[in-house]
Amino acid sequence: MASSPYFSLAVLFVVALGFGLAPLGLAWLWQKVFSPAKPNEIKNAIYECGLESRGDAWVQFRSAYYLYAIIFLIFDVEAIFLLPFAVAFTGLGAAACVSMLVFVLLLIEGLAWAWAKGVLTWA
Amino acid sequence: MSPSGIKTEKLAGWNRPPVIESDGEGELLEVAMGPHHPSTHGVFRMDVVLDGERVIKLKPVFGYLHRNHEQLGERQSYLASMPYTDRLDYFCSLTNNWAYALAVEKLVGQEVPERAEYLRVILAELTRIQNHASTIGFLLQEMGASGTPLMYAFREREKILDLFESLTGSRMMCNYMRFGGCRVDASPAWLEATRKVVAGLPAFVDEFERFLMTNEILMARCQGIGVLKPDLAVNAGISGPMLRATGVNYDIRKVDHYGIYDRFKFRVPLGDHGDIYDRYMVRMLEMRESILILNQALKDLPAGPVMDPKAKIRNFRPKAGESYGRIEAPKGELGFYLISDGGPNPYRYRVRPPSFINLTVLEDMCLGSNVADVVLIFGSVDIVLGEVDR
Amino acid sequence: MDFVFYLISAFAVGGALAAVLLKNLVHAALALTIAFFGLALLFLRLDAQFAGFAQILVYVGAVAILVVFAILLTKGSEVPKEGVFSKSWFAGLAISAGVFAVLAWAVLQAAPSLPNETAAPAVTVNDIGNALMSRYVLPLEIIAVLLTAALLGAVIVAMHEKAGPKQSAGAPGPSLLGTGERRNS
Amino acid sequence: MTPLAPYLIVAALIFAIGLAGALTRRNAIMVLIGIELMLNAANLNLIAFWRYSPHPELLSGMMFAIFSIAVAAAEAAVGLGLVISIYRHAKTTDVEEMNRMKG
Amino acid sequence: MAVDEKLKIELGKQGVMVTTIQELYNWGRRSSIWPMQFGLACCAIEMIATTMARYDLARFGSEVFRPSPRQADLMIISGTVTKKMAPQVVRLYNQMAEPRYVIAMGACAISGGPFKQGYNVLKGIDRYIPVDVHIPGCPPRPEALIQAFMTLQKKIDEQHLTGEDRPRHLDEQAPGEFNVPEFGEHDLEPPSNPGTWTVPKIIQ
Amino acid sequence: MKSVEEIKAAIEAAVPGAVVKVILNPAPNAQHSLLIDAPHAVAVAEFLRDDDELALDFLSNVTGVDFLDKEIAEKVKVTRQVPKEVDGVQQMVDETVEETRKRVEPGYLEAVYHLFSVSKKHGPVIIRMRTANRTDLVELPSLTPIWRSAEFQEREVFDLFGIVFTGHPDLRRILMWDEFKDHPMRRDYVEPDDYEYEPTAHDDVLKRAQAHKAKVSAGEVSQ
Amino acid sequence: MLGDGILKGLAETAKNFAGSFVSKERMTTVEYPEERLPLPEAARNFPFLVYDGDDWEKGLRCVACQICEKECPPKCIYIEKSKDKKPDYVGKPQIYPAKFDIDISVCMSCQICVEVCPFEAIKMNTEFELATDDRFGGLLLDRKELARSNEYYHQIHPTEASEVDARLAEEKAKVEAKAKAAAEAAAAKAAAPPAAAAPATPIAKPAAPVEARPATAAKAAEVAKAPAAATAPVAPKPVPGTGSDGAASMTPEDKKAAETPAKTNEGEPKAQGEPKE
Amino acid sequence: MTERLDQIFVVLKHWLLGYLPESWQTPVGVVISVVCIIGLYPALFAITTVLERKGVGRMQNRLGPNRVGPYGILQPMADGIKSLTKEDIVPTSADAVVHFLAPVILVVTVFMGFAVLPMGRNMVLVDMDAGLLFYFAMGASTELSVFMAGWSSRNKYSLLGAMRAVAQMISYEVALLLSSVVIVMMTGSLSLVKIVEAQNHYSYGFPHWFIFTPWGLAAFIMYAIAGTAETNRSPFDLPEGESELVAGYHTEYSGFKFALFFLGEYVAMFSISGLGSTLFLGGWMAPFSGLQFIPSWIWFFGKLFVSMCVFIWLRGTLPRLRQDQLMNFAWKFVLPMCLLNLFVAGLWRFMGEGWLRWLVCSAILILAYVSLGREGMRRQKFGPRSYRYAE
Repeated sequence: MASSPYFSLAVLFVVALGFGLAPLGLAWLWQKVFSPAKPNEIKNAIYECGLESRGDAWVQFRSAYYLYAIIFLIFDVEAIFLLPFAVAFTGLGAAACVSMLVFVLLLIEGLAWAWAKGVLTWA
Repeated sequence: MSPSGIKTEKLAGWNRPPVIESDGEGELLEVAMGPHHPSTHGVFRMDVVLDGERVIKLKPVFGYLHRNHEQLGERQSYLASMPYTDRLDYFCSLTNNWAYALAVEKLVGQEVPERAEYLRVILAELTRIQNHASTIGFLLQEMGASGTPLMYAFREREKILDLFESLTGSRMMCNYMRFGGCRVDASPAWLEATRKVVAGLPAFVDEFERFLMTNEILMARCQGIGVLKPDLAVNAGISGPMLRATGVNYDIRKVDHYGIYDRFKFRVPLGDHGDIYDRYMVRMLEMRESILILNQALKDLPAGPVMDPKAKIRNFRPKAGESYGRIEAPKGELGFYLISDGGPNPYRYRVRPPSFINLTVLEDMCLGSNVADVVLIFGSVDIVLGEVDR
Repeated sequence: MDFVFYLISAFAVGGALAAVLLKNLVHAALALTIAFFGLALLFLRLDAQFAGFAQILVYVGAVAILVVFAILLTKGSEVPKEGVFSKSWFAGLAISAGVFAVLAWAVLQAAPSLPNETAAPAVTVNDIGNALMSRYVLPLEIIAVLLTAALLGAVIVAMHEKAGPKQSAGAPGPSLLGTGERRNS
Repeated sequence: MTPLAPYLIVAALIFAIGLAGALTRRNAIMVLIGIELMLNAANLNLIAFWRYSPHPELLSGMMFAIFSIAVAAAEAAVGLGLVISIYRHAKTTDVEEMNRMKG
Repeated sequence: MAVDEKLKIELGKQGVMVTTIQELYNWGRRSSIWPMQFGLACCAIEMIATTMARYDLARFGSEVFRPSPRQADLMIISGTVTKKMAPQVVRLYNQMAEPRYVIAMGACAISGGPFKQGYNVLKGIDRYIPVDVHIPGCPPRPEALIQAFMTLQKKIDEQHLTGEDRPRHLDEQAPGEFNVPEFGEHDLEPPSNPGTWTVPKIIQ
Repeated sequence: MKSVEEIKAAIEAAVPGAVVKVILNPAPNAQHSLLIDAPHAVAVAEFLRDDDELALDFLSNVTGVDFLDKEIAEKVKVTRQVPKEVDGVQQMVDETVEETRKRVEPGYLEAVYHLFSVSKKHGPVIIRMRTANRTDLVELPSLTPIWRSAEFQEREVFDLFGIVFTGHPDLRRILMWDEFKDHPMRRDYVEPDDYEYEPTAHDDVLKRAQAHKAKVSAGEVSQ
Repeated sequence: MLGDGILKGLAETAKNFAGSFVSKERMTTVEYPEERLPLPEAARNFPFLVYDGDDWEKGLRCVACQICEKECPPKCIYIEKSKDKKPDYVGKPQIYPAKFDIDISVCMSCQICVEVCPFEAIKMNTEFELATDDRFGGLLLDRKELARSNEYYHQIHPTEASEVDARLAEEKAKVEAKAKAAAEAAAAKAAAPPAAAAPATPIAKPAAPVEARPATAAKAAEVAKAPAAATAPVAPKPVPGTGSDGAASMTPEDKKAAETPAKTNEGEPKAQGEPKE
Repeated sequence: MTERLDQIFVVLKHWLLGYLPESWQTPVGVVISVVCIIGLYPALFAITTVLERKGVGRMQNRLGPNRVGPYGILQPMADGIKSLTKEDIVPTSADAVVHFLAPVILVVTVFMGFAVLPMGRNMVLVDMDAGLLFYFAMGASTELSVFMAGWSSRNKYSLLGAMRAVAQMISYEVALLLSSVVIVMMTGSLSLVKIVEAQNHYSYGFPHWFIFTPWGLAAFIMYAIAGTAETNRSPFDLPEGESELVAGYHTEYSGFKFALFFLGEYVAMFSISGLGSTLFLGGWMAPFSGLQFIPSWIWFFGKLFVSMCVFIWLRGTLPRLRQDQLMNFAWKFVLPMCLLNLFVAGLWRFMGEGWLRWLVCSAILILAYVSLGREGMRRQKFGPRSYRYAE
């Protein structure tokens, strides 16, 4: 079990988590022991250039973000297929490569369509 | 007094900022930029309504540095206002001094000795160079260049400030000019130092140009952004490099021939697009012209007194009357309007601040552009809050 | 050994539960990523390394982002006042409980016949690549078509037609800098 | 080494949770989240069956899972796109209200 | 770590542990003063000049001008605080995380300076928030700002971690919030923070 | 460039009914100005801007000026009947007496506009407008529709002097905060009592200091 | 091509980076507390009071004429006149400042006080390291803190100080010549009380009948001669004497101005009733 | 001897483990390696911040920090102590839990990437078959933490900054992935160790790094651009673009939470640089066969150092792009170039050995670069201008 790569990853995860939490804990301890936190209304208000914050920040965003996210998702998924192909690439024949070419071209076509449609233009 | 009950008439359409409509997608976000904001040059504030990242409404808010300059000017003697003018546009105290001195000289018909005129030109042009360099530095800072251009600009500015200090005694608040001349004379050593600094300036401008001019990011961010049309610019009273960047040939040094500017050969660079890049480039080219003027002025500087012996400094009581004197300050037309009732204090003391009036079109330039551009457009106007709010 | 499995399972199931139960949508989405992450760990435990990492890449990296964007786009950060569960929540709960009961029963019934231990398969990415390029080349192309179609479809659906209702900044509203706006402090 | 059954139980549990979420939540995005959970539970089943199958080297279950991930991603993109589109018109993500508006 | 001998002896009474922590704490604080990116008027230009190549405040580790008050330690009030700006300044100060320091740079920030006779000028920011170091000058030279920095560092060095004379931010009883004045019809309300500021009684 | 009188004539020719008065400036620079009447101001301004010869397209400066009510003491000769004993008889007799009469000449607020021409490169032409008094009729027409540069400057004049510019698109306070009630640049503005300890108290500062002290001792203010 | 402008910029920073190790031109930092740039002679920060000789109190050139106080734009100078007199540098009995405060937390370093001073008594200091945490204690400078010797003045502004010294010497010579002439005339007339122009021969005279504080009282013993005027509590015209014969450096305006404030100040309420709260 | 030096850390670890019982050796070995990684990179972070501040200072004609400790090297320690003892502010309206978790998750995900990076010969925590995929899977998770930070603060600047950051990161993530796929195509493995070893030959003393091929160079440039954007560094530092968004997504963070973001950013830089040098610059290989006597880990960290210097250099020089330009650049320049590069790589393999493939591949790439660049400049409508003067 210890020789499994996942064990190393788990240890790394735990230690990294500890690395993140330990100073925060230490800072918390410092606040408890020496430097009392003094939260108050103004301090804990939202910073807005020295003014009182007005209006909620959680507003409805524009769909531009979403469109990019869609294309990103599609390309991410593409990468899932592209990577095994790339690994096997050295041993593959031309036919397999052509089929991958078709795969990629189909997606490029989607990208080109989106480009032409103006999806890739930031609002 | 409340402005209620005032009927608002429909205004001529073309000189109003356009109304930008949201496309209804996403919610509008009202963001205050300033008074404490890293890129508003101090305490300026813009209330911005964003549609996504596009600005669809922008209201400048002033007054966070309103220091009652005009009222102080009316309560104090003519002389006592001179150091206050230093604090108007605190980058260019010497040109402020000059504008005020000019207005008072106009009020009383005071002559200025030739050597003093030359010194004024030298100092004003040095001021212009350091102002333009810093402005460009700040503009680049706002563009996110982590201070390097600003550092180079300030490196040069420090050299010029050293000159100011060794002549006038102070780095920024020079309080140097007087009605009828200048306070102290420049020593030969000072002139020598000035010549040396001026000789080094072209190399600095070259470096600046190499560093920035063809940078693709700079061009992409500045060109075609914040376009100002010449007719609107004139109608809105825009002056200085900002006006010239729209292609309008109006330089008060050439128009009014105040001081002794008609003795020097220099050209007025003009832009054609009126965008940020033009404003930036006009300043860049003006620095070169200023160096030309400096070289000529330093060559021709005559000997003589720097103060008209007949000039009165204290107990100065101009006869009743009024005068408007203006000069081409680095930021635009800087004017002083004085009304004298014969007393020791001006009855009315008014500053025509170029920065303030140049902001009139801020909204027009910003509407419809990206919020990141607002910062740049604002930076390219080149304002100093001390002058905007007075 | 089982301890790890139970830990991961608890992680995944807890994440899923939280994703379904949490009132705040963004919290739910974040809990969802925890569930995805837990599932990915289960994949890893099942020696499906590639699938596990692919799960993290696609779900934690992309789908979760998509979900939170969708939440922000529909102003879903706030907890609605009228409650988050539908009026017929009881029926839904009953149905899903039933489904679970049936499935669990089936599994438990079949449990003795299910394999307990098999040798860990040595599958490399290279094998997956080869399989993909040989046996599964047709599905691959179909997936490409599907993805492209999804791209087109999703973009068309989500894209904003310009003919939407106009909302002018000058329109009367509580704030947004209408004239007469007073805001100094 | 954990036997197959617990995986299946976990998958069933997550599936049921997803189903419950999809059926009880009002928000359309939450419904989609439930569906995603269900699909993932199915994926877990696929992988588990593959792992315990007599011929894992054939990769059937694994490939299915990978394809399933792709399909689920596409589903999420389109589904959420639909939600956004509906929201834009109806200004709501509430499934019940959407139902009402239909009639 | 320029803690003088006397201080060390005094610290000795508090125990070695606390002393070490205190030295480390003070050293950390004094060596890493991040000012807030905050300029008001003329002095702001000299403040910028201080960070520029000639004077280079970075040598003291203080070039990290943070735009957000949350991450800043030092507020350099560089210039005239007008009445219109005062509430914002106080609010920003309130929004800074402890420990926080204030340098009043230049005549205007200390007392209104040349503009103190004006109707819109606050006569010294110490009416509302406690000021650690005052720098006179109009504007002070960059060197003066650096010197003020060193004065502040010295001040930090001498602060005790525990005990009666510990600085304000370590004291639970000391106020952590300062009233933000409101705009009145003629003047700010209130015209000063009574807890922070009293007119000094100077016998002539 | 035309002289002030010529401009006056041109205006009167172009804008019927406009009343224009030349105000001479005794200073050596001889920047005379034109006092125009409020009702025709916009028309006059439009003429000044659009006239081909003047082409005053550039409004440089807008200023408010406050002239206080003036108390004028003048000696008037008054004839009145005074009872007088003339020849032992009480009689009303006309008598001329010199009497000092006080008359209050109402003050006014003035808006001054400095115009230049960018196209013709001449200027300044100064126009001014006056309000009728300082208290109730402090309205002037806004010239913002003609010159955009007046937008902020007129707001400033409104803020500091209290001249209400009718027709201004967005007349709000610009420099002071919105809750502020006074117009601080008016010459009769009373400053708030925000006395600060000053070792240098002089003159009016000292007076204010003393007033403040009195107030504090009376318990009206806290510090 | 896309990117060459960026490369040019990179080259420029690289040049500066490399140059900073070799060239002074490129490494402009002056490490302030250890290294300092010499201040230019004209540099100014806050005013100080010049005194001649060794005793700051005796040697103060200031005669409390209050011109600077009046002309100071931000009004940061506060002067209280003495009620007695002491001889000035030419030996003329003069009023001196019983109190001379400058609030440098207000001062705007404009140098107008120096310009208007007819007595070369106030000059600009170059000292700038004045940061303090004590606003009133540290920044309100009184007479003693303001006083600096003429040598110090020579040190910081050598050229200007020499000019001033020359001017003063000239003036003094003139005054002495005049006094000499007067003395001679007096001697000719004979049996007259010693002339006022003999600073070296102080006549011990009890302090003027004023409620002087200890310092003043102690000093008052030294305050010499001053025939009749010293008895008057406040000199009605402190300036004209000097003003009329110290002509060399003063324009007529200066002289007139030197008179006016003195007059105006007489009418003003005495600033002693300073409110303290 | 060189062998020894090269393996000094490995040998050291085994020597240490030798004192432990058999069953403990593996787990403790893992823990030691992990602790080394997590101790090392924050230390490097500390050094880098000083280097950056001093380096940028030098570019700006000034000295930079030099007072705290000798030559200012203790500066980061002071900053750390200061941050640790600084008050921690959580705004009232913020989402406290998410606000707390965001920096922790960022740090964790950033560190996870190092698991698969070989830092020297035999110096890798896990050599996984799907190593590169793991790396990207972890990289993808950082976006979520940035979003969490911005959203939970409930501050307008934060949220805008976070949305920008996420949009930017997802855009460049695609480019990052696709530019490294080329390398995988050539090496036939996702294992980073194998990728390094695939570059382990020299001809005439020069190494066979992938950067020395047309497709490799193109991929490297695209990788460098995408990597810079992925770590939010100048000129792509918009999310923290303080000129308009104050401090971006960490506006509301104070104390050590902010320091963790700061640390996360730098460690991500190391990680991206490390991966970059592994993929394109031969990882821990020496640049010349004659220099192989120098230990491998020195080469790896040397390459890391050089790439950090480049990051710093860029930061000291360039202004930042605008959001739309940045997105356009990602989708309309970098992504097409990456996709094209896939074909070029395929072509490279099928054209066989010989100079022709060099010529064709380079020609295609240069042509594409120039035309895409031109097209971009034309679309953005910018270019040099000339100016007129009035006398």
